[in-house]
Amino acid sequence: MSPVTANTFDAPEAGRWPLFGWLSFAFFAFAQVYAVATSPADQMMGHLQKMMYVHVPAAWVTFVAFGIVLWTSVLFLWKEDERHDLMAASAAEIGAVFCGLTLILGMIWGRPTWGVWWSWDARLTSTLVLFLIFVGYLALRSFVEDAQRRGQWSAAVGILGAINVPIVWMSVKWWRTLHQLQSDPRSLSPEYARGLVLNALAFLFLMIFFIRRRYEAARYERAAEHASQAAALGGYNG
Amino acid sequence: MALHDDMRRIRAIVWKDLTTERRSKAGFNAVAALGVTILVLFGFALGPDTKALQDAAAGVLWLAVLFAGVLAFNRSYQVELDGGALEVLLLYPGARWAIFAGKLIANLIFVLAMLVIVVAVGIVLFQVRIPAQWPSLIGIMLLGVIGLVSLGTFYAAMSSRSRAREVLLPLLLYPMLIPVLLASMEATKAFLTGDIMNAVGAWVQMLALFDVIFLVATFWAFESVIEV
Amino acid sequence: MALHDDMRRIRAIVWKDLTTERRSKAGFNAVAALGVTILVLFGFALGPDTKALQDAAAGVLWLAVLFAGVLAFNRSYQVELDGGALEVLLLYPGARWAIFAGKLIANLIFVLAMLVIVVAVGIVLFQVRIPAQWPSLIGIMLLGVIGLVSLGTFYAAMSSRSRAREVLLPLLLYPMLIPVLLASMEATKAFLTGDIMNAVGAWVQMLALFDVIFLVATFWAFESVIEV
Amino acid sequence: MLRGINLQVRAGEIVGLLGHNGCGKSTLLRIVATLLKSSAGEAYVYGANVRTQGDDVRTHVGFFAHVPGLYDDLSARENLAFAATMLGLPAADIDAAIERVGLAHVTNERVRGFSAGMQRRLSLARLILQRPRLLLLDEPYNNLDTAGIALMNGFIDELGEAGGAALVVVHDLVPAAGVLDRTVTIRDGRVAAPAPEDFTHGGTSPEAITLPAGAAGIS
Amino acid sequence: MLRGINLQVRAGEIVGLLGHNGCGKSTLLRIVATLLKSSAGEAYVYGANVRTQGDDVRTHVGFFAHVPGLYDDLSARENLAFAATMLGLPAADIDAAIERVGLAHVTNERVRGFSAGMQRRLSLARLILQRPRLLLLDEPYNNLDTAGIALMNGFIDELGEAGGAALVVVHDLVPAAGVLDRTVTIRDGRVAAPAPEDFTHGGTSPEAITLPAGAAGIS
Ligand code: HEM
Ligand SMILES: Nc1ncnc2c1ncn2[C@@H]1O[C@H](COP(=O)(O)OP(=O)(O)OP(=O)(O)O)[C@@H](O)[C@H]1O
Ligand SMILES: Nc1ncnc2c1ncn2[C@@H]1O[C@H](COP(=O)(O)OP(=O)(O)OP(=O)(O)O)[C@@H](O)[C@H]1O
Ligand SMILES: [Mg+2]
Ligand SMILES: [Mg+2]
Repeated sequence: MSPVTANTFDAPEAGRWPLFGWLSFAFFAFAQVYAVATSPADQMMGHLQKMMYVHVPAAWVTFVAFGIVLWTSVLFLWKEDERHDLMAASAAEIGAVFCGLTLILGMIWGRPTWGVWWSWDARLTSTLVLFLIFVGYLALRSFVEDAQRRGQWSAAVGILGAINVPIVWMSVKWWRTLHQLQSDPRSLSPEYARGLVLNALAFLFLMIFFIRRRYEAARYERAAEHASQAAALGGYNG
Repeated sequence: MALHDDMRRIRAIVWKDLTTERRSKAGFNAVAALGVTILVLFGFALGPDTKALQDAAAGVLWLAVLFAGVLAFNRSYQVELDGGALEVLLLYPGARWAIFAGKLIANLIFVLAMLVIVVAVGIVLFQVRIPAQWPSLIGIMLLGVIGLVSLGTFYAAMSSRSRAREVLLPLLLYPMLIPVLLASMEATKAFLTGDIMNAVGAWVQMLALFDVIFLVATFWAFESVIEV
Repeated sequence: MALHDDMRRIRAIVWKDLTTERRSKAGFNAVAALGVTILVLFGFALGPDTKALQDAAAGVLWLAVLFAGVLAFNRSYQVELDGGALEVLLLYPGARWAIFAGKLIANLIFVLAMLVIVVAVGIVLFQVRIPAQWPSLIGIMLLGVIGLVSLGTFYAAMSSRSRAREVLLPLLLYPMLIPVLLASMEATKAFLTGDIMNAVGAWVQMLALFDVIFLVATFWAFESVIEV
Repeated sequence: MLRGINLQVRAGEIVGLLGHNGCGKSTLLRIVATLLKSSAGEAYVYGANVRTQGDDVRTHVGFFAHVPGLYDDLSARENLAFAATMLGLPAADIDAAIERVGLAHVTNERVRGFSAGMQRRLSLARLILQRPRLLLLDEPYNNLDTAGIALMNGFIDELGEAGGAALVVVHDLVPAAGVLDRTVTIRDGRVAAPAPEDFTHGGTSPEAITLPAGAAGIS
Repeated sequence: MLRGINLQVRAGEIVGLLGHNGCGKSTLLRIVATLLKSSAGEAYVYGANVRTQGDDVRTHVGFFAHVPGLYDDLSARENLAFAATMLGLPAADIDAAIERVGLAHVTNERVRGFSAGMQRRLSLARLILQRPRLLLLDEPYNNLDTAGIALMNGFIDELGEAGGAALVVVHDLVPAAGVLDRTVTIRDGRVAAPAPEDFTHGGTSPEAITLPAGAAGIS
């Protein structure tokens, strides 16, 4: 709760979003069933290969979410409209969740296929670092009370973080490739493509839905902050 | 003052510390995340080849806990300092050791919770094989943490008064902690590498001994440290 | 405002920061000593056998500098914060980037001085063989420190004004720094282990590139960070 | 810089402490409150030596410093609740105290967001809860608006009636005019105008503060 | 929590700002000083918009906050020297300023050891050095002894004569009585008693602060 806050806004209305949510869940279920049903057992991984339909989309969606963070952060610094800030925050949260999901699913996948939970492979490590960068972003947000500071600072951090992601990936790759490599995730063979694409879409819809819901919640939180501010208003009356 | 008064006071302080910790929302999560980040840094520093990492695991885990824990100690007095709350705290009647006890317990809870996370992640990242005798390993970690926290809480009380807290605390603490750290690292390593026969017992005894010494010494000395 | 005014301001800030650093008892010496202490801790953590230590040397040196340096960054704003000096500083007319430049330079001097000590001790502790091309090694360290300090000074501007600065700064800084750290570590290692052929050049280029990116980005972003 | 303070405050007496900036008023209060050790000389609070019997002294003293001494992340209510527990007082009176200092509308707000004066009011509420036998107030009127000043004076009077004593550092006598029984001025580290015995009312009541000649000597 | 402040201060005018604790006085000052951005409404200092033309505004404003804003590890002299450099002023006048606020005897002492009032005096010295065209004083008399108050008033008057303007937050009008041309009271985030034009002297001189209706609207 800060002494200065952006224009008090109407709390947002859910509108058709709940419906959208149900649809995307349904589509997700369908895509999973379809993919699992159609894809033949992989000759190397057997049915472990099915993990791809959750792991890979999660990873891709992560990138999309953090892309949104970058975009909305830039918008916020430019237009100084608080809603962009809240959108960035929501995207960052959901992105972090999907990033964590990617890590966990990947590790669950890696255990049987590589025999280890983790290897310091370029992609794995850079994903972990990406995750940490945005954990930092979220920590910053929760450590700063003043709405204006929170907005400007996290925007700066979000942008720098996003810029840094490709660099991290590159550097880690170099770091890795200067030493012996371990078995990399197998590049994709066509008969799995359809299922993967469908699931990627499903994850995308889910992400959009989650971000939207988180965004509405964030708007309500801010509205509440305004309210408590109004309560604090004027300090001692009488 | 009667003992149960002190108990009530200790509870109040523990509650207060943990609440402020929780309130400053990401307080714990941030420290834990930092512990993990430090683990990753070590991973990069010690190069990608698995063998080296596995050998270093025991030491690295303890260092990560140490570096992250130090921050927690400072924070627990930071709360008192801004706004001169410490003076008020000192002016409450009753024994001062209660203040120390309260902060000690709060920090203990905090660091243990963090340790769990860091160790869990560490086991994965450094591909540690969990030994059959993991229960006794937990015992060792408990002993290590007690030593760490008792000294840490004590020195934090000292350094908190000076500016440049962040520098002073580790500077005082790390050298003093070396016996505890060494014992914990060696004992842990012995367990992880599986060759128990070699003198784990000795390390553990040493650890327990130091814990007792540190606890007694800090409780005794706290009064005079916090006094002025 | 004319440029030379800004220059004058920058000089003033550098002088002020370094003076307060020097005055405050637990200033430079403490931080340097801490760097050394951390080296020692690593020594214990990585066990006694020389080979392991030598391999880890490059990485460990940079980590020690990093962990000690982080403290310096927060301190450089801490000075501004107690007693609300920062607001006064912000109220002085003239461009704000001058403030950043001043602090950046001050921190640069500080960390470089510390680096010299830490490296000197590290070479002894970890029995590093000084390579024939040590001049270019110095160049690499310079590049590494520039990246470290620019990002550190920038993030400290935020973390120091949030609650829990000790936790927030490293949490933000470490992951972002990984490219710089990796490049510095690898380049240094290549020199120390003597196998220059493999891609030192690449690492150095990468290092220089990041320095430029980070410097530009931080100078650009500082205004919007400090103004609120 | 305190050379030799010679000062008695009797129970029931409200004494104003004057002196130019930096003459040692805050320091004197901190010594009496056992927060500083004086380098030489003794000081007694209700007969308890501040140097050797700190615990007894602290049971009597209520200190109101330049800074509010609150926990920013706790709510107004929680701050008082903590104080009550530490003082061994029932939690019952908390709301009354908050009500009285006019912060009822922010009882559950974090202190972090309070304005300067609101924080001062909250630490006043803590004193109201504690009802100490000896009040040490360091420029208590800072940041307080007129209503706040009235609150402060009301509380001081109340304690005075109840037989408590108070030592109040002030620069400007106007707000304090109503409550002070007498004033003492520190000049060059000495009590410039030690009030004549007869001036003090309740001459028979026990001495709240005793600083024999040469007491609290902080060269 | 400031709803809509409508307030003009003319050059040469010394205006007192009143209001109960937490009504937003400090916040208002910080907005005018460009230290806070107001969410809605505009504010102008000598015609410069505090939101968009911060640099111009800062060349006019001298701000005296709740806290002294000094470097504890620098001496009184060094603190002023730094300020002078940052302000682009000659170092010549420093000693005079220190002399004037009566800190000559501690010129080379670290500020850390200063008492509350001594620190306030030093930041007053900084203002004396700066001689801003617009003074924003937040409870300037806190911690100051009578001599210090006289210093403060003298300086304010001086600036007023020189055609500067001042906005002074006070709770107690007594010390400020001599200097204020008029007062403005904030109630429920609005200016309760906007002074009639004729009241203000120098009706023709340029406006030092302009807050059009609805300005500094901080819901
Ligand atoms: C913690 C462990 C893992 C992490 C953090 C991780 C991370 C990622 C990321 C970020 C991507 C998307 C990047 C891209 O598409 O280029 C990805 C793609 C992929 N991952 Fe993983 N992964 C992990 C483990 C695994 C394992 C164990 C396998 C299978 C053995 C695997 C197979 C794949 C495949 C097949 C792709 C898609 C390939 C492509 O499109 O380039 N991953 N992973
Ligand atoms: N840092 C902050 N965070 C959140 N809210 C704040 C902050 N500072 C002030 N406020 C709110 O702004 C309101 C006004 O604060 P401000 O300090 O301007 O009051 P004030 O008029 O200066 O009171 P006082 O006379 O006690 O100084 C208060 O009600 C407070 O709740
Ligand atoms: N922390 C400190 N370290 C060193 N000297 C100090 C410290 N605090 C105060 N002093 C010295 O003690 C003297 C008295 O300080 P004190 O704060 O008691 O003055 P005071 O009477 O409270 O002044 P004020 O009315 O401005 O509050 C000052 O001259 C100062 O130099
Ligand atoms: Mg004082
Ligand atoms: Mg105020």
